[in-house]
Amino acid sequence: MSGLAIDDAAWASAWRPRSPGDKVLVSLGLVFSALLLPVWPGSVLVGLVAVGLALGPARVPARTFGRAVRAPLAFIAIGALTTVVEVGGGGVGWAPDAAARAGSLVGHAVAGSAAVLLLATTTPLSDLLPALQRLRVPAAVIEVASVTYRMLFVLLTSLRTIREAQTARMGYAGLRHSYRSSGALAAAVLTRSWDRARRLQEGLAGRGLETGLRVLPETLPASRRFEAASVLGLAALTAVSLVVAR
Amino acid sequence: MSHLTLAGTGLVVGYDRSRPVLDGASLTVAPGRRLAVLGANGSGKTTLLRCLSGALAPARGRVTLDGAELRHTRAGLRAHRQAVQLVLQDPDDQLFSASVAQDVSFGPVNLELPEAEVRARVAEALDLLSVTHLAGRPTHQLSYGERKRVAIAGAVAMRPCVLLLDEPTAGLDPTAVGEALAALSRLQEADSTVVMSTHDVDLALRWADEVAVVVDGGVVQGRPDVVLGDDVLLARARLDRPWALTVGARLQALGLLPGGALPRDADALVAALPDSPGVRAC
Amino acid sequence: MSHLTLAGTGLVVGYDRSRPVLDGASLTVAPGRRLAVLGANGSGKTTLLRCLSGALAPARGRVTLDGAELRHTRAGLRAHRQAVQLVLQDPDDQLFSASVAQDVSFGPVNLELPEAEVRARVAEALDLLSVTHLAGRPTHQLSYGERKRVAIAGAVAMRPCVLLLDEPTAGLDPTAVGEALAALSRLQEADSTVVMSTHDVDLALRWADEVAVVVDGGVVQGRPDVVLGDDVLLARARLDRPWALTVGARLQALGLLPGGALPRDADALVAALPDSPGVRAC
Amino acid sequence: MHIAEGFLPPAHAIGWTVAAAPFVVHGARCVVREVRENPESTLLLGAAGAFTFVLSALKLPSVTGSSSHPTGTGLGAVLFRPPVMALLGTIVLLFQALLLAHGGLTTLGANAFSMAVVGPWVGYGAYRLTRRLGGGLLPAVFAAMALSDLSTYVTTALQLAWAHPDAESGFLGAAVKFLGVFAVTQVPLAIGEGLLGVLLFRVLTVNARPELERLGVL
Repeated sequence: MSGLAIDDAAWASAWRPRSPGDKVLVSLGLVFSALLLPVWPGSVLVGLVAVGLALGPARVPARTFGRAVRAPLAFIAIGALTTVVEVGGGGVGWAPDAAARAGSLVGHAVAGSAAVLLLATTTPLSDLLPALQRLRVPAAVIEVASVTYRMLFVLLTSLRTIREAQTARMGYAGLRHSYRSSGALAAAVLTRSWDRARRLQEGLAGRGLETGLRVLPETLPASRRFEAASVLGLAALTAVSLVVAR
Repeated sequence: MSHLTLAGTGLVVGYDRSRPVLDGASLTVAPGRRLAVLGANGSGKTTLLRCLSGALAPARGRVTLDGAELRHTRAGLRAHRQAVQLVLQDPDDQLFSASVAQDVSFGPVNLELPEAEVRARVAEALDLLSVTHLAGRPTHQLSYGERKRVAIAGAVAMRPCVLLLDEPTAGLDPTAVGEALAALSRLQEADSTVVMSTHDVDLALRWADEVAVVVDGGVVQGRPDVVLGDDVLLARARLDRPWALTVGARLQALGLLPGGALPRDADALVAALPDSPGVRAC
Repeated sequence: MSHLTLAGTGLVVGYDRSRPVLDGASLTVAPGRRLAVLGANGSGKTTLLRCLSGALAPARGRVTLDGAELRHTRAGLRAHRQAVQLVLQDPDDQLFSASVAQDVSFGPVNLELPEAEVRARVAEALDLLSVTHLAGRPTHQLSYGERKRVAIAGAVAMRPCVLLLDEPTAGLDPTAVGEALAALSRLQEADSTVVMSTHDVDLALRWADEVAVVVDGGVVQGRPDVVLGDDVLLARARLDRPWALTVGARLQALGLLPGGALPRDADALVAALPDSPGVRAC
Repeated sequence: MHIAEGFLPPAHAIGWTVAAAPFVVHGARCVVREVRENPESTLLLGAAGAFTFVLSALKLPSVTGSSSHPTGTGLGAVLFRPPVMALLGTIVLLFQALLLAHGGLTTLGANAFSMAVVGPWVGYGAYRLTRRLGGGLLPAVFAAMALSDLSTYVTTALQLAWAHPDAESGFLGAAVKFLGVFAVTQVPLAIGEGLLGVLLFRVLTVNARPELERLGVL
């Protein structure tokens, strides 16, 4: 496997054959709902729906999703805590509405992160990048990003293997050695990236690189039913949130 | 795909170094015949293939396709590449796309073919290399052997008359080597001429109709059993004599194998041995 | 360098995937013996070596050095790495310093050895691998075969009791393979136990005192001519039968080779054949 | 340090996107022009993007015990110039959001502003200034990498303070809080990243001279 759990999940997801546009619709709809709707019950509902869709119909492994959700949690916790600690003339203390403010911030952030993850764990980046053309992102930029996507796995493998080789020869025993090894590792991966680019250029020349990196677009047809269900679901979620919040 | 004769004549490459990599190398790729290009690491095998493919312009000498000389102009190279394709040793040097099918489509799309034709060629190439089941898989999840076959499919989708492969079996286990050779046979049946470079003399003897040994900047071309039985040449080329020739020659001298061409692999040799000793000893 | 017995028992790796890579693999590396680990691509050869070297902690099972179990703690790994070194297949993954001598010194310097001792170890390692003449050269200017030998020198400078090599001959031409094998023999004479992984069955038969075939997540260990003559096992492991066993067995049946162990390579086989047919046929 | 999804109020998310957009669009124009002239530079730029992404998987040991990831944008700015880094940095941030769950989509603009715009420009400025003042390559690289990391962190802290001002002491109080909280990890990291740069360039000047010359660094 590639070693990036979210990417592995995206390729294996039951939603992989769905049109990226459809998945962007439901995920971004949820992201905006998480941001705009009142935290109770809006964010809670968004979080539940995102997790439910990912683990249910999209069949993303719960372990992968759980681990991925944990990544931003440290930032969210420290950030929220910092916000509600008050620094005033009287020293440090809790803000008067600490619980509510922290709850709101954590709610929006966790729900939003879960909604982004729904997209990330069901849609490989390489499906998403061509869709950026509709946002008038130039083809050259999309091609650069696509090469980035392909090449990062090659370089990630190099990074891990070289680090393992360094570790075997005690490269990370002690702080000073660790820094020296990290510097050498970064330099090795950087020169490797240049070498890769040069060799890829040679490798592709025979198939006509001079006209750019055009390939046959993959057609993942949109589903009207899926889109209608997404819009209706998002509308219902909004309605419920607004009614309950009032 | 018509059959064309690809040839390099008096190729000189790397003249600014003290010793040129190729120094007057000549090679003829006869249509429909299996040619193995042999040589030690650094002998210039890859350089020779790159010259023949048009990827590298030799300092001197010429590359011809049915007598017509390759010109290193945009149009000249474009025409040449439609007839001759080179597959590099490391598949990661050729796979730039995350999706297998898209990577294979790169060449046909650049030929400005209509979409239906591109799809047909991709499907055909994936089928010839037996990798149709990988079409939807991301490149970075494939094994080394799978990536090698997909890289070959990318070249095959250009429907070349001559397919040049640099070490297509390097790093593959015996079963994967067998699968790769079977795929090359299918390509031949689909009317491509296949040339592979290797330093595995046993494989070359078994597979090739003809071998070309790259040595001291030149090329010695001929029948596998003759060229690979020439110990002086092999020593100069830093290659070993195939075991089948060593053992076969001895068994022939003992009268245990019939005269003429020696068996090329273990199974053929065992099959050619008499049922009991001394039968052919006369 | 004292001789220690390295062993893995009941190793399980990759439990969260549908099929584990290793599923109860056990292997004993006897001191001073040449062990070849055989297996198809993706069979788990490399994973096994990584477990034995301590680079990978198995989900279950244990790795022992003279009976003492390897603990994946800082101190445990430190001690293990001084005794066991793994050389990876791609030399470029191991060469990260500017010059050859600098790269080989990486391990000894990290061991905080005095400078004179570091110098001595570097000189010794370069000498054992016959690459002393390359000491001052930048690593990226070396040929593939040279890079492979320098990468081995880097591990040798750690003075390991057991040296594990992943495919040390892959990608090398016959002469370079010969040089690599000669270097491994010198290491053995310098009291290191050498283990190599390969999928070249002919090489394994020729070189090893003992072979271990990685198949279906387990390991079958034994005498080369016995294990590599087991056609059922070889088919399961996606390996070929060495030609010398196929041809040798037939010649033995014909009475042309003496009974007992079969010759392991072409020269030995030719030498063992009678001067005229039928001599041993009785 | 990336601002997580949902952590910025909508107005701020939009505001920072608008603020970062001109820089990213300018970077995209440079890239489009470059690619039109040399189609193969797509591969070099993609490799640079991949390297920047992979660098964030490099764990830097820190004196405080915790380990952190370098941003790598200072290095990118020295090698590929800030306009290109504005685009590559944004691509990398998008990748980090979708492949690693670091950062977010509505916070992409704010993160791009701090990491792909402020960091590279400050780093590049520090690099040019050090070299003009007669500093050698290595001090200049140290300054570029340490200061681009530091300025990214300061910008992020200020963005957070602006979005979530302290109830009593307002923006300033919040700024002090956020700068203080994240200083624990970010200041050692900035120094660490500077050191990493020096060690990296020491190897590069031997192993990759031609590339550095081509990029105009040597």
